[in-house]
Amino acid sequence: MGVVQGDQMVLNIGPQHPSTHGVLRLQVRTDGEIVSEIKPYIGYLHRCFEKHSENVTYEQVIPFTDRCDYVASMNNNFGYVVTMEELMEIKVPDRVEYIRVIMAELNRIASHLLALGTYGLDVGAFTPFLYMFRDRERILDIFELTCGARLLYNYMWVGGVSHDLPKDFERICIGFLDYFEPKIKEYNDLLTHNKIFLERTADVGVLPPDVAINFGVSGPNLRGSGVNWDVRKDEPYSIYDRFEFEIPLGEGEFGTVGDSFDRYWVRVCEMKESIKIIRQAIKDLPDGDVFQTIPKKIRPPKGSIYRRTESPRGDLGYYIISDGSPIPYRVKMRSPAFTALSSLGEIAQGWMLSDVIAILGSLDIVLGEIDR
Amino acid sequence: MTVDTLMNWFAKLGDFPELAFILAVLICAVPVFLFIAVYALVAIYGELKISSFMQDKVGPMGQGVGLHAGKWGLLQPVADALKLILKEDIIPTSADKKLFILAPFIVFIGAFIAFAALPFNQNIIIADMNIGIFYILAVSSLGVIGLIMAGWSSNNKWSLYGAMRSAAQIVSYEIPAALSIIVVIMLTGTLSMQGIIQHQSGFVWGILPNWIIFQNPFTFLAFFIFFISGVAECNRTPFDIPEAESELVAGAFTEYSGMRYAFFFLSEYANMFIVSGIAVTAFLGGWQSPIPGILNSPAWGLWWFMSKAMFLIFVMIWFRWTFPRLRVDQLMNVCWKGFTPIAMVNIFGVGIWHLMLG
Amino acid sequence: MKKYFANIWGTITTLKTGMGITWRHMMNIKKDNVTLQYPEERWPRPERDIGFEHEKYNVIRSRLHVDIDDCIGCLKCERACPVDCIKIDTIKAPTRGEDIPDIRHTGVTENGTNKALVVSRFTIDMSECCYCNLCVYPCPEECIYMVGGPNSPKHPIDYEFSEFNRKDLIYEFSKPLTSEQKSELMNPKPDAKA
Amino acid sequence: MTSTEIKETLDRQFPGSVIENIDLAENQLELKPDQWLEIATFLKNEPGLSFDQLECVTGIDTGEDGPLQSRYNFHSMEHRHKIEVVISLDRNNPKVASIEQVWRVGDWFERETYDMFGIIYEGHRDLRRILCPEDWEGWPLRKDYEAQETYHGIVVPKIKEEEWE
Repeated sequence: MGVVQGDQMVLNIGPQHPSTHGVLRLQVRTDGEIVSEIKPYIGYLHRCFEKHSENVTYEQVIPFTDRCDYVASMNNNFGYVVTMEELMEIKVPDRVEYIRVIMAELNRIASHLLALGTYGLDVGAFTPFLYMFRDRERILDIFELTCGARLLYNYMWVGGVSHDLPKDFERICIGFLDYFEPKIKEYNDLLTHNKIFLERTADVGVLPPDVAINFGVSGPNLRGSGVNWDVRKDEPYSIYDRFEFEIPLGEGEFGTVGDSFDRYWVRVCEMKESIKIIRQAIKDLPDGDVFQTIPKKIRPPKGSIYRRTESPRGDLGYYIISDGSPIPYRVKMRSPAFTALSSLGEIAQGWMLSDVIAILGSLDIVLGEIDR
Repeated sequence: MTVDTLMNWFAKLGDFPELAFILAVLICAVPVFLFIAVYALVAIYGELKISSFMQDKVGPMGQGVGLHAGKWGLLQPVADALKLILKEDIIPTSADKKLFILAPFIVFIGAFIAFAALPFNQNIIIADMNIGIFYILAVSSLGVIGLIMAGWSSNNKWSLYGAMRSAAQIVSYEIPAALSIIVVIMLTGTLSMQGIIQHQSGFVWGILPNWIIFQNPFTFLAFFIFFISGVAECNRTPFDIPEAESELVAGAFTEYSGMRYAFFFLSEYANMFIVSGIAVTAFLGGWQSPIPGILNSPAWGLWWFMSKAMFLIFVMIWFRWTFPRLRVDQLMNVCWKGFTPIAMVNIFGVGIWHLMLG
Repeated sequence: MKKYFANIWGTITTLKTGMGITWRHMMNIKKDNVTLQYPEERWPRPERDIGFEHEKYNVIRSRLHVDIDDCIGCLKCERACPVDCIKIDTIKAPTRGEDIPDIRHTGVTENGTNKALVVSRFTIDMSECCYCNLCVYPCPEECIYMVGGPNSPKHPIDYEFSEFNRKDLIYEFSKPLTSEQKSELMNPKPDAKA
Repeated sequence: MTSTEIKETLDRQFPGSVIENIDLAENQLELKPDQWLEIATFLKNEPGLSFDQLECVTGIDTGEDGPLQSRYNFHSMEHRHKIEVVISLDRNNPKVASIEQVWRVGDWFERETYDMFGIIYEGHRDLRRILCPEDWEGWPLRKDYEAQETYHGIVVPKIKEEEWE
């Protein structure tokens, strides 16, 4: 008499699946509903960003960075131009810095709205998703007003920005913030504090802090595990050291520190902090010419640089090597979602199939950035 | 319009009982089928509109027939139905063909024959059996077999997952539902649907209609347990794990398309109506008017029954567009650790209440 | 036991709050509705008071437009394009800054530059364009720019420029030249030179 | 700790492992590939260094006949200092020890570098291509890379054709 043994089944989630957030394939070994092993397969959206960059000039790389993390294009542009300016030792005017911070933080809100909305969708709540998209549209309207594009902006340039702010930008932006701030409470009532949602997320997919650091997880995912690390605070770039804001950390309010709920909750709190930053930035917005420091020809000196910035998904690093020509020798993008996804196999092991979807959603991956 | 009346009428014409029976059943079946079809269109339209309103949009709209979906999008469900009928019917090569074809019909039959015992008003009930409510509970779980057949025969892992989940779910949630119905049977002392409704005439507590839900606090609880278990039996959010689209693509229906999928769709809505129908009959006074004594003619009875049922269907739709989905084990927890013990205690509670105060 | 009932109570209250929110939204749909019936109603484009004259400069990026009369064929936009969707061919004009009425070529741009080249081909493949706006800035004559939105006199409904055929998305901006005209330009007759 | 101090610590612990290279910036140090795994473990576990986060692994092709480089960016959450390690490898036989088991994030980073540059990380438990298909030929980010003609019968486009038609 042997022990009754269940057969294990190999299940392919994706590449076409409603909740893989793009084209991702998860090879899942399941025992009934329990998942015993997960192997992510990526590369379905590989567009050779790094190879492309070696064949175009420095300013032409910016439209390609847009398309890496298409949900937070402004932050991608920001990271690239900050790195380039450090390499070329350009000091941009204050107005440009303020505009960039406002745009980056607006885009952080937009990106988090998408992340939270799709997370609600992953656990089955449809309506919050549409509410959040409704508000995200308003942010995209602001971007359209500013630079004419809604999704892929190519707004920040090395040494400046492509368009100055429209005349009544401040009024519109403050109007949006006043509209948006109470909405966060509505989302919380509708989704966050919903008992079913708490049951689905609290204590699910716990990512302990040391594992998170070891896996290079960054951004809200890392802070959800309770590690106080935010590039904006700890390695301030641009003018983030001028603003007062807090770094929300996961506290394990309803379960263990580092569970899916904490990662979700950190994002909700970060939206509030972003609102704070935008309000301060709009208050201090100086006058000035935004085009004056844009170099005629971008020809950085020979050398290499690695710089990371805080994108909505985490530490977005650019490794740029210049050989003195107008074409980059090598551009490497260290994408935060890439490392976050690599940890999925570790944290989602032993959970149920439904939890795997919930954990994947809580990591907030964007496949465009993972595959580049 | 009961089968019995028809058979008696046929008996007057001549002595052919078997043929009379078949004819009577057929004559009853056609209107029921038409009713389900029309009701499904209305329910789909309602679902589209209600969900849209809840999500800050207006749903299907149009500026008149021929443009888009007609006035207020009224033609949208018709277009949906047409699309489903005209779509190519795909049977996967590796599917078990016979079971694959059979499954949607079994699911539909399970929902369809349950309509036989639903009392739409004082007269319209196809068969007023003396075990009516028991019959409905029995046949409405027939659909599980069809779902498992669908999941198994599709030869698709997602379908299998969905089928297994839905089987476990439906079988489990039968228990609290049945336990809550026992409360009703205890109070009314009959299994006949019309008998249960007739028991609920008059007043209770002075002002409230004598519906079972208002008779004592335990029956009030029993109604909610029954209704939520019913929602679970219909596989609707927050209990829609069998077809959880973000996890299992479409569960047991993944491989179905066209007409066969339409049958699953139809039976889902039919099931919703049955659950609402039982809840209305057993707890909300069926075709009784909310103000006892007035507006109690058969025509008003139909109106009351339908409006009560439609309200419960609206609540189901409301649930669906508000809540996230439960996980499989949590679903079972809710059933076995939440509903079943409470429903058990409920039976005692109702019994004691009835003895002490009734 | 207490926890058990607290759990049930928490479930009921939080679910009730959620249902209240959807109910409120359903009831206030007239006020809250954010969608428009697309072909009948159009989304009002954001007001873009950016300090320029709207007719001349429009920030919205919907489609590229070239004022071919102003183009001097300097190829700067072609070089700036990261996806190589602009293709320009030029032929040396017989005389710098002189009109050639046969092919409707104007010799002087709006800015007063004398054109040395005839642009025989100026093609933009909008299906490849990535709307990055990089070609707009290097142009010395400001003749290539993005248009769109209701302010645009050139393409009033620009966000709807869908086509049935992919080839229709290849825009040709240069004045059409027959092959004879082309060869005539390339091999100018002696008397034209004089 | 400043990068010079880190350099000195490493030189003390592993004599002769640090290569002087004037081309590199201040926070970069070049190491010999021989003892890399030991050095990496030391970098992580030494309390004074405690580089617990591997930020980035990238490969660089230094040109025609130059070596391939594998570069690592480390960061310490505890001390908030960072260092970049450069390891030059022979172009024809690029092999270096894998640090995948020291920093788990190295798993995918090394796979990516392998995918793009063909640097073989010895000791990596699952060294496969990650972004390109598994049967893709060549190492795309090397400077002498030429794309294959066809892939499963699909023509790999190289230079865009002049005419669209």
